[in-house]
Amino acid sequence: ACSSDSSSASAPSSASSASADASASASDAPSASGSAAAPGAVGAGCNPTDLTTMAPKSLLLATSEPAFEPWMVDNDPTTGKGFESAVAYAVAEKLGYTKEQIFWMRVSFEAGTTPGPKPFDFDINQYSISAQRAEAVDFSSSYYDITQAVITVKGSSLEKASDLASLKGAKLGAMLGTTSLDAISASIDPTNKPAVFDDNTAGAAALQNGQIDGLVVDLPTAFYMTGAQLTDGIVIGQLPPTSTDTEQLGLILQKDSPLTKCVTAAVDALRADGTLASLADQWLAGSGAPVLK
Amino acid sequence: MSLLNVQALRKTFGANVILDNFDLAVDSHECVTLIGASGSGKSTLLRCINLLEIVDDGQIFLDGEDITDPSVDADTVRARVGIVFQAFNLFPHMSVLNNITLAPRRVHGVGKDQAEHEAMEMLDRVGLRSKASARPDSLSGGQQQRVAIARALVNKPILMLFDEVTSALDPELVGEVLAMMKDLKSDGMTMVIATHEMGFAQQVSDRVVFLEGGCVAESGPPEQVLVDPVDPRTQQFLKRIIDAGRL
Amino acid sequence: MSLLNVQALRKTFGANVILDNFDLAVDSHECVTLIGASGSGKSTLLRCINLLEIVDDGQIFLDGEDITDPSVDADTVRARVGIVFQAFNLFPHMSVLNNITLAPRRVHGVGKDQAEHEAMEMLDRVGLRSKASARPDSLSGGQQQRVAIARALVNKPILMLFDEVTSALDPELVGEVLAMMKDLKSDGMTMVIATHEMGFAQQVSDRVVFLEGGCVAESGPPEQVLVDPVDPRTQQFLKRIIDAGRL
Amino acid sequence: MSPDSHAWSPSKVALSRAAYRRSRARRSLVIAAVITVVVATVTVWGVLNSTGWPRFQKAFLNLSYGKKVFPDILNGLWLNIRLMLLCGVCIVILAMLVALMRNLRGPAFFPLRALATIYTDVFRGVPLILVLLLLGFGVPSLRIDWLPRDPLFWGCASLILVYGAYVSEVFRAGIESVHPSQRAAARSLGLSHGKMMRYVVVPQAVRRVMPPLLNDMVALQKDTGLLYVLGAVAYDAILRAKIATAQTFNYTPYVVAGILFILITIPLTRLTDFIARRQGWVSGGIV
Amino acid sequence: MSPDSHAWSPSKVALSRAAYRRSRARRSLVIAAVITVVVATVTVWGVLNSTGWPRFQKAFLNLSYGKKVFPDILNGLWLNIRLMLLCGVCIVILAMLVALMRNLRGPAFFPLRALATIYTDVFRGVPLILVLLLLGFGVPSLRIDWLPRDPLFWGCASLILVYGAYVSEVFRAGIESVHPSQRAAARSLGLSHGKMMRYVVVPQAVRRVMPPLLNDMVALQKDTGLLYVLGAVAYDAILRAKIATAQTFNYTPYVVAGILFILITIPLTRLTDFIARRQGWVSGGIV
Ligand SMILES: Nc1ncnc2c1ncn2[C@@H]1O[C@H](COP(=O)(O)OP(=O)(O)OP(=O)(O)O)[C@@H](O)[C@H]1O
Ligand SMILES: Nc1ncnc2c1ncn2[C@@H]1O[C@H](COP(=O)(O)OP(=O)(O)OP(=O)(O)O)[C@@H](O)[C@H]1O
Ligand SMILES: [Mg+2]
Ligand SMILES: [Mg+2]
Repeated sequence: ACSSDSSSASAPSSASSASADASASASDAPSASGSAAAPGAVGAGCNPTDLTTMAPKSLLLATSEPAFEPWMVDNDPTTGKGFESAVAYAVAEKLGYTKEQIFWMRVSFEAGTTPGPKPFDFDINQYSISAQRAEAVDFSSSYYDITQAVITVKGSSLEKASDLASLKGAKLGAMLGTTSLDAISASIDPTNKPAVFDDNTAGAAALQNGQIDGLVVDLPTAFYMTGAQLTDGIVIGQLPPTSTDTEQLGLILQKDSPLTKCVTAAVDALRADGTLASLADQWLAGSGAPVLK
Repeated sequence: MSLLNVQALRKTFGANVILDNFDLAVDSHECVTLIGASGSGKSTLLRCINLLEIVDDGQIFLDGEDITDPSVDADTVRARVGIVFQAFNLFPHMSVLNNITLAPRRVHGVGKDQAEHEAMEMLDRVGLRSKASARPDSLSGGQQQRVAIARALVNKPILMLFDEVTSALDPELVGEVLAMMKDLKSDGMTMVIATHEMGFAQQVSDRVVFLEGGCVAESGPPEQVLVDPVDPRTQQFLKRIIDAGRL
Repeated sequence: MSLLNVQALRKTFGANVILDNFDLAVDSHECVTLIGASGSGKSTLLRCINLLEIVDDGQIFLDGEDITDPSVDADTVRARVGIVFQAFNLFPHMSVLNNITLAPRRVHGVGKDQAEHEAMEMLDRVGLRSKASARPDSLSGGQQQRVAIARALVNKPILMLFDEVTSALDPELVGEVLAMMKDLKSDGMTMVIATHEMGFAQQVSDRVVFLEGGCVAESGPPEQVLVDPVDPRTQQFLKRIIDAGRL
Repeated sequence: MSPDSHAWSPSKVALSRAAYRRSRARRSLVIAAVITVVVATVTVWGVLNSTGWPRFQKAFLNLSYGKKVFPDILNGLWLNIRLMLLCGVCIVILAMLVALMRNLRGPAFFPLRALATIYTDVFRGVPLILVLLLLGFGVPSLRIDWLPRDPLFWGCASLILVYGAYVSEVFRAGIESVHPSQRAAARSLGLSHGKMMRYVVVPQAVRRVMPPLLNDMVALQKDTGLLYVLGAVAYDAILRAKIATAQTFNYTPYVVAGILFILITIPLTRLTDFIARRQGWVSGGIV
Repeated sequence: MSPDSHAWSPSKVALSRAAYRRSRARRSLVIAAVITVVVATVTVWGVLNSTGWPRFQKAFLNLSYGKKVFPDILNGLWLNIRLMLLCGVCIVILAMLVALMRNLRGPAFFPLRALATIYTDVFRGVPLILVLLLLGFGVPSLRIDWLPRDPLFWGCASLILVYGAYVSEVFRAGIESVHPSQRAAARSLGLSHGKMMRYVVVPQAVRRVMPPLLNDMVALQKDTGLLYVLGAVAYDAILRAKIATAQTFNYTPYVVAGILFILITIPLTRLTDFIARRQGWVSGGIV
């Protein structure tokens, strides 16, 4: 049999770095620390003593490897920097956990989506909520409403594009496993089939090389990529919502997890007290892109 | 009682009937030579006796035991019957010495030292002591066949089958092998030899058997079969051989 | 002028000197037989003449041309020199017919029909017309060697090398092959034959050459070399052969 | 040999031997059948009664969802097959050339041998993904005008280069397994080195390495989908399964793709087995 | 044979032949060198002067970044190697068992042969990713208590099952390439089927299929990183390169990983070549 060696992110080492970094991040994320409430603030049974987590009185959170900005800064979820890292800490603190009780592990996209027992308490990795997906996993309520956007670079045929019609004949790309791919067919219905990438790094390379004309990503990523990653990147605009519902991001938990109720309550509480909005303002740059018609 | 008794043997390859109602009895200590045209089934008969082919019909008794009975342990039978093939069948990935010690060590459980000691003695007898550590592919044809003979003999079988063992040997070594086989005979070895060497057959064998049409056309002492054959097919066969200057 | 002229040939395998200062001249229409102990270098000499080995020193002239000159086109030389090997070297993935027609079609550019026609005639001569479409592996040893001879002869070479071609043949067919080679000789074919068949050597060859210690120990007409040898080593070699009942 | 017309009816002893052999075969079949049934029953029972079965079934064996995605995935499989054929032909040609280069003898051919060796070492050594990235993103990023930019082109080129290195090793093994006496026999007939290779050595070599060769073709067929990494619009069966699964978190599409892959692999396997056997050794008896 | 002490000095003609051959070899070396230099110069010049070169260099050949990530990737490579060794041993054992099962003769062994054939067909046919998902996620989702849940365990099991199918075909090809007369010779000495296989057939078979076997081991070494899909987070060289690249959008880490993979593949290749050659045919002359 195969010996276990690096089967999971080693908890002790991430624990030490988590505590060190978390104390630093407390001052960077005032909203998170400000929202820290008394244990069990979100309802009965929702406190570290009553919750059945992977390990007693601690919370094991998961995200992808690597994690991308602006969702996590520097591929390090333990800092509280980046929107999802901050949200995760806020949710945990809402449930009454201290930073020292929070541990991180890395899992693949697939590991978040399978029906089996999950080795983590919840996974935060820009998973969009849908009824079909909810048959396999539990979602918390939404921590962010997201829209899709089209980006390009200077010199591309889409440089001056300003409406959906001008995108129709373009070569577009999107990342596998995101709703960006669905958004392309729903809103644009292009004549060329869209290119599919494993991650947005590859999409960016193809865009920069002129192998595709435009890349569809979620809006926060669009701003991040055009700002930090692409040379001469341009956000063309947001795509209109694909259906009547807006697209929402949720935390993923094991199907029928006993934690779901409490986590949802915590997210609801964070939304209600404005924490989510202020974290979004802090980490996710400008939402002011035109909606394409 | 005969050591080897082949009764009403039939062997076919597809529609090709090679042996048909074939009978042969070989007594202990007897040396029988099989002669016959190319394709007459000499090799096939020897392979049947060594259980390398499944016979279609008939029986083969070795030491009174019906070895064609499917419940018989073929490996035990084969360990008691040595065979040397027409084509060289040395194991190319082993040294000459290991070729010879393989069966003693792995079948008969002889220790490494003793097996190698015996193998070296056997190599002495075939004049190849110096090639003990050589690879078979680096030997000349004659040398290879001598190793194959040594490998079979070291197994101390109760019956030895030789399938044209001298055909690739240079004449000066045929004498050595002949002497070795005569030794074997006086030790009480029973032998069945397929050969085209009529001189050899004449000198070493107690009986010559002429195969034709899938069964025995003529059988008798070499003086009779080779010199004064009764069957017209034997006469014709021998005439061609004498024409070829081989007798 | 000699058709084949081997001068001061030297051939080694590593530290093993096989041929050393070896001289041999073969005239047109002459048939020379090489005899000698196993490992004396008969096969090696034939391989050198057919340019299958690079010689260390000395020269080989074929029809006046130095074929050891590295600027000579080896394929043209080989197409004019036929060789039949000691071990069966038929191509196992081709039918017997394709084995024989390969060289005429691919080297000499003969058309398919004519090549097959000639091949069938050649198969007639070796008595294997019925095996034309058989796979070599399904032939008996003798049958395989006869196909190999047919394959070499169909190439119409100016010099034929035979490396113990009869050692695997059954005696009744040796006569046929002998007759075929006599035919070839009267057609003017020049032949060099390595053999252990002294009777064969006596009947077919104009000259017998005895190899020993890497060079020619004795050379002369078969009546002299085989019956009344001068060199003591030849005498000893022949004595052993006579003891073995082969002469 | 006796005339074929000679009527033969098996003797009693032959009949009893045949009966014994049949009974042994039957016994082993029965034992195997019993073991299979028992193991299968226990496994199936255990699985069906496990707590997770309903969810497993829903996630991996969702029949109605499988039916829904089936046409789409079949469509993707057609792309796998076309790409495999296209790349496969190029790979076999390239690999054979490289293997032949490595097989050249004599100092005069040292540069060619060295070239072939370096090629094999490099492209067998590096991960496919690196070749894909370097050729698919790296080369177009040089912006050399006359070079194609199409990711499909560079993706296929990467597959051909990488698989070519693997397959060339397979061919080399085959070529070296042909006994030197075959080469000597061919050359002695006057065949040039090239003709010897073409008519004598390569046909025997290829036949011997059929199974590992098929291995590489089967693997290739599944790897053709990787072209999407470059953003090539290659919606092969696996990518389609991946997309469908990502939408629904239901893994049935993968299972559908897997079954389809098995279904096209099996006839390929049987065919190459048949070819290899037809041209292989005549059976050497029963051992 | 003449005594070795016999002094031999090459004749004039031998010397001139040797000189001619040397000059031919030298000429071909010179031609090759010139062609190489010209092609290399033109290529390098073309690349260096392409508009995209500075960007290419920065993105793929960033020396200082390469140096920075080198220790991390080397560390990951160590995981690849350990996983390859661990799985490799299991794969070779499993594959050999399957190949031996497929090689059994006679109707009595039909069930075993069938089992082995089905195994090969299925696991060679399906994409590795499906096996990984089914075993790594599917089996644990059944919640059968006594089965391990460790994703690393199931990941290795998947690799072993899939590669085992490929390698068993490689072994089978090797076993079938051994001439039946070798089997006859071994059995006639009284060796049982098993001993024949062990001492005579398998050693010759393995030697002949060394290159395709090494192919699979090299491929395995690069595929061990796929365990990542299961969330086993095997931080192998490729995943580390991917992480580093995602952070900086610089592909140099992939190049570093590629070079490291080549560096460990080359000695492996030379070693197996050496083994295969040492036990192979004695060279049959110059053809
Ligand atoms: N495995 C096989 N499959 C089909 N036919 C075979 C097989 N083995 C042998 N034969 C055929 O059986 C016949 C007898 O062959 P066998 O080798 O027994 O003859 P032989 O008397 O030994 O001939 P030789 O003197 O040439 O060695 C031949 O016609 C041969 O073609
Ligand atoms: N490729 C090779 N490498 C090393 N040694 C070889 C090679 N080929 C032949 N030899 C050796 O050269 C010597 C001469 O071999 P050769 O085959 O020429 O002898 P021969 O006279 O034909 O013998 P035989 O009568 O047994 O066929 C032998 O000792 C043999 O071991
Ligand atoms: Mg025979
Ligand atoms: Mg010889």
